Amino acid sequence: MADNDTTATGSGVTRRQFVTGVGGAGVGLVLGGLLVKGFILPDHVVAIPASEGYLLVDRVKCATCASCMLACSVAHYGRANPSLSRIQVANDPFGLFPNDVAQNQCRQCPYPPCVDACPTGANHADPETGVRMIDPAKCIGCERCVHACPFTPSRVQWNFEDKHAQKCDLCKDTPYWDEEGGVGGKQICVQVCPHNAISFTKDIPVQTDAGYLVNLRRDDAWGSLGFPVSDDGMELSPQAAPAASGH
Amino acid sequence: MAETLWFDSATWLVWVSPFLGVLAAGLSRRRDPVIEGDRILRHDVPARITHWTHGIGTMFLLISGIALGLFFTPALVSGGQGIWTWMNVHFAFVVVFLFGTFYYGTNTLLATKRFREHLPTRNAVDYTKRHYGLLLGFKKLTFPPEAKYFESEKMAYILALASTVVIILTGLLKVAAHAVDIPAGVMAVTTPLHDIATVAMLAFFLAHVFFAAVLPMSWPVLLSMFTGYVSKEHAEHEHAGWMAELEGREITDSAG
Amino acid sequence: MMTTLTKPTEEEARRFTRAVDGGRAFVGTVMSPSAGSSAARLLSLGMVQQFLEDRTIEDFRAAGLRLNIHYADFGFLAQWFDEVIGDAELAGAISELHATGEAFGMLVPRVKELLQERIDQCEEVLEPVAEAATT
Amino acid sequence: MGDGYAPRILVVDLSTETIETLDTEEYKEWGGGVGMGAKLFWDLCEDKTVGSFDPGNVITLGGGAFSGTPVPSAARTAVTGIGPQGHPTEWFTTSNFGGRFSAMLKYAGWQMVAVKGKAEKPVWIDIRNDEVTIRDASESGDGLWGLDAHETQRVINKIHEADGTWRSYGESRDSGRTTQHPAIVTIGLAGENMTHIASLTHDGGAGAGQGGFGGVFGSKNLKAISVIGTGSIEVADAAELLSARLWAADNYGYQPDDLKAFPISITGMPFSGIPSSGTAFGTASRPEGCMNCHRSCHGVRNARGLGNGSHCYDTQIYQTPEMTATGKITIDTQGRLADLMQGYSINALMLDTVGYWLGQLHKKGLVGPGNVVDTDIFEKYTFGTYEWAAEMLARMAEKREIGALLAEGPARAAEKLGRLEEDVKSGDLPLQEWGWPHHYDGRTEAEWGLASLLSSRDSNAHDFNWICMWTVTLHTLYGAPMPVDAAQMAEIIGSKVAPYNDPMMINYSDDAIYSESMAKLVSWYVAYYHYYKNSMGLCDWAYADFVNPNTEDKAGLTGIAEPRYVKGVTGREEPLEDGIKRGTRIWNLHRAIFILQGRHRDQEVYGQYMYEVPSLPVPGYMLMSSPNVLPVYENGEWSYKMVAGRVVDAARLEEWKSLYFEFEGWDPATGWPKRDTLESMDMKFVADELEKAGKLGA
Repeated sequence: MADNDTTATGSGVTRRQFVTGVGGAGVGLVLGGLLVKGFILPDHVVAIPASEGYLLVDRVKCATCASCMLACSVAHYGRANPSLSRIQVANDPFGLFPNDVAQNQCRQCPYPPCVDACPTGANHADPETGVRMIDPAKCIGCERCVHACPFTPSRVQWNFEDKHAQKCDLCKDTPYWDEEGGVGGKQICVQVCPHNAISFTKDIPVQTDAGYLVNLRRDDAWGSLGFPVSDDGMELSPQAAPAASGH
Repeated sequence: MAETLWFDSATWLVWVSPFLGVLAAGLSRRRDPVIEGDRILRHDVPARITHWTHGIGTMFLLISGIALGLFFTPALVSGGQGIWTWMNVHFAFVVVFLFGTFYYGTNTLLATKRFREHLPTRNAVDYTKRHYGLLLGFKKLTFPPEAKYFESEKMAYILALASTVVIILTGLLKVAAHAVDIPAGVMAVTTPLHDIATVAMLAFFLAHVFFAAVLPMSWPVLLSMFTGYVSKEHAEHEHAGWMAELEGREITDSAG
Repeated sequence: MMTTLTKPTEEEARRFTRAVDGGRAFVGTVMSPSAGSSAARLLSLGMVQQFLEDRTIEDFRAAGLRLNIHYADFGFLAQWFDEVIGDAELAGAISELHATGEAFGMLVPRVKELLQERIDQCEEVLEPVAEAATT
Repeated sequence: MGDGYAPRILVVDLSTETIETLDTEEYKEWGGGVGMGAKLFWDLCEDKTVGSFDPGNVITLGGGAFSGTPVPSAARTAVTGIGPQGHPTEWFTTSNFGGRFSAMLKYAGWQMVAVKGKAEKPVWIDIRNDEVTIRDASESGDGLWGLDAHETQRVINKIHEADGTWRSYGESRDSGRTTQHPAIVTIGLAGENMTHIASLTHDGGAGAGQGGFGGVFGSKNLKAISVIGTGSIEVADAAELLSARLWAADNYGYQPDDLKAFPISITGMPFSGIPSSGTAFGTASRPEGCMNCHRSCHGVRNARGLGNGSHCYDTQIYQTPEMTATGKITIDTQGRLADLMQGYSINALMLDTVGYWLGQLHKKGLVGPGNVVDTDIFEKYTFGTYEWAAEMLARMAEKREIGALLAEGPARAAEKLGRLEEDVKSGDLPLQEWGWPHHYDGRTEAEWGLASLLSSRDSNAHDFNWICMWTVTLHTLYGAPMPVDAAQMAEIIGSKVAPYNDPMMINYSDDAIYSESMAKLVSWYVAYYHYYKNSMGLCDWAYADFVNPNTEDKAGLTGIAEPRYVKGVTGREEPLEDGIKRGTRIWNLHRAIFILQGRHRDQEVYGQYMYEVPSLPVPGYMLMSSPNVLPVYENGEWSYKMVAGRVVDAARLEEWKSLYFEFEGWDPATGWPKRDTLESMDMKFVADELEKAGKLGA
């Protein structure tokens, strides 16, 4: 018998008995807890509060200049990179007006699949403003939120340089921009757009393209340029990422 | 099941696994090394189980962890399915690793002697110099009377121990983050720590595999990790100190 | 503007509306912000009338950089009508406008009107002749 | 800390099909664009006297520190190399185009790309971040050779599977991803066939026309360079940069939704200029901006084939013939021709120039089958119609019939016909300098002409042109109140042209254009566009901004904005006069290259018509004229005056050249820089090289 640990502790229990007890109790506790959670407690439903802010875009007015994209990445990271922008303007250089452009902004969905998909709470609704945003420190890089976004291209991006998911936070967290952002503040894309083709609203838009794609052309200014101020007669296809016109 | 993450759906396994390890230790009966004719029992069954569950767990955790690595390498896997698969691999071996490691840890608690024999002694520097100096061809050196574990192994053990502790603590925090809201500031420290510990672990792991499995001189010991036994002849040559101990005599150092 | 030009004879009408050869063309200037200036060779009364565009500064603002100025020096234009086309009366009328010293853009509609009037007169004179020729 | 630069410079040797990289650090002092380009050319082109189509020619493309950052209106890509358009010598020259290329190149990690040598068979360069592949462009490969410039880009887009959704470049989760299309610069038939009139085409309607670099691509068997980048450009002071961007747009730009805030007159106003019209040629169109530009001067039409993306001279290449023939200008003709021209990659000025010239010769009875100009195009098609122009473009691109001659460029074509001297003298073929077609008028806008004459191309920088000429002329012709009077304009501009700060610099009077104030103006003008625009990346359509209708004192942002951008992007404190010094240094390097190519002051004379034909219309004359009204200081006061009608005084021009050469520290006898001058600019290496060639200024 090689086991030399038979020393009784003060209470008369050997160390071996003690660890056996701890192990057994631990297993029991975890399994028991699982049972309780699975069968006795009701499924917990977490209501995610609505975002208090939204971006609206007018892709007829968009100049496709990508100013919003560069400003977005610079404001958040101090680096210019369209790939790190949370708004993605995709245009087909050989497309035809007005369906050559898509301004792919995050919609701050009322039932956000990206938040649901996050296993660690990194992708969450801001407790103060409801803005769906990502805490990079909590992100484990599983990309579930990136894939959960129902829109194409995904409004949640994998930031492959800093290794975390990212999405529009309405500029709540812009360490490289002096202005106050977020719901009560400014958004760099709205500020920088030369055509005012992006706007911010606190009202929940209608949950279709029509709610998020709006007409931001004011008659007096844009009409004087001979620009179509009404969408009537314009054959606007549903907002989709334009392909390279390969025909 | 494209997006199923076991870390998420089967988190409980991570919690139960250490306790299983503890429980197993409590239920195990250990045997000390003993000379049986021309062979010596070096590793009893629990030792072999803990070694391989811990070791294989570590290997796959390193592979999957490095593939997924957040901070120290570009991820080797592509996005989406690739990540989920590797995360699940990581999960599976977390369970294996934790079982093995806690099994071992508890064993050690139960027999502190086993722990002590892993710790370097004041001979560490001298023995290691002689041991590897000789291997490198410095003929005038004499082989030191190493104990059950070489002094060099013992030093590496400290590194392994430290990195394992950090990896487990940070890893458990990372798992906990799947269930409870852990402050971002904590996670901002946790994840890089986990990664740094991984680098240390990797260094140990590679060195260990090299010295314990690649070098031909270590093959008898490697074999003993499967069979439990080494030949007496081998022990006398490589582990003179250990033999002396097993035979109950004074350790004699030819250089001393 | 009231009619100021005398009705031409059939022979005059033909002369006034004819196209001259390239060497005797009136040279108008197209001023483009991006392309710089280039010359437009105008061979006839009708072409001059078409070339001149009634624009305001507002039009240029709205068009951005894409709208060009179609410029003709009215002093030279008068000279051209007189010496090349042989329409001294029209030349005189243009000279008179030019002499007011008003800005080019202000004069364009009035010169165009004048030219149109001459074109209409000539057509009026030549139409019955043309009809007679075809019947 | 970043400084706005991409880390490496890509050198592709097509002869050996090898890739080499240089460290951008070594070249940063040149800003980028034509500065870095000239230095790269200096370093990489072994024999600078070779012809443009020689494999030894080196062509560079790229932007500057500003490119691809939020600096407003900084999307240009500069091209340098020996260009086939120059006449009689194919000078080292520059060209540039807008769009996305220089930005994308930087996102891929490359500040510039230089191409040397000649591929054995047609190739294209596919740059995907740091992965650079020389791919087969021929039938056996990707089949790009023979395609028009637009189709080429569509095929490459397909190869990249660019569809506006996320796609990855690499296998790893952390490989770069993008939704953007690759930025492609390519050539059509005119380039492939090595004409002297070929442009480089990018996207729908961006292109580098002047210089003829399309033919250089063709001579290297290079069909296209495509680049996709997913990396970041780190700037030094992001907050300052964003703040400068918003400050500039809010205070100096147009206010997109407030008509009242639109400038009184935009045409002459650089930074504040409003977007292109929403109805180009009567069809709805999108005002489209280059990468990160606030100006939006391109246009995307709602029907294919109508010059999508074209916006500039390219939509006006045939206006006067159409006007003359039909009395109107239509999108059907102009838009379709713009597309054709971009597709063939033909320099926009060429159809215009050649059309006018042939039209003149035709009237003189010199054109027809078997005639001096041996062609049947006037027999088969009517000049002024779409068909005539489309056929002419095809013949030039394919070097077919008369096209073979015209593809040499108007100067060489006229020379071959023995008509160069006569037709330039009469103005039938108005080539102002170096075989470059007349653009803006050096007789009136002296700095434009002089800078062109002393460099190797039409200077094409509208700084003073927009304000001093366009704004003033437009307001004069249309009787609108001037935004500023002449004295105010002189004061504002004087305050902005550091280090000279001399209001007299914009005195365009008959005498002043031969004075030292004009030497200062030319020197400042050249330095500004060589550095801030063509090297750092600012667009000529927005800078320099001297007079701005949106400010109380009507002073524009130039002088304040540039240093802010430099600070924000590079972190460097660099007041405007220091930037001007950098520009002068680049200018000296360019000058040295011309000199190695054989330049001497004696060659620096205008086309003869500039000395003989007054710049005002006189019946019977062709004049390339316009009623230019400019600021003058005469009899002790400033006024706006129509200065049209004057010719260049040859003797005074020569005196002025001497004065200018002295001003720049060049030898007045030759126009060659002196050692002292070069060494004071830390360009001993240039002085040594010039001395070796026996061409150092005495």
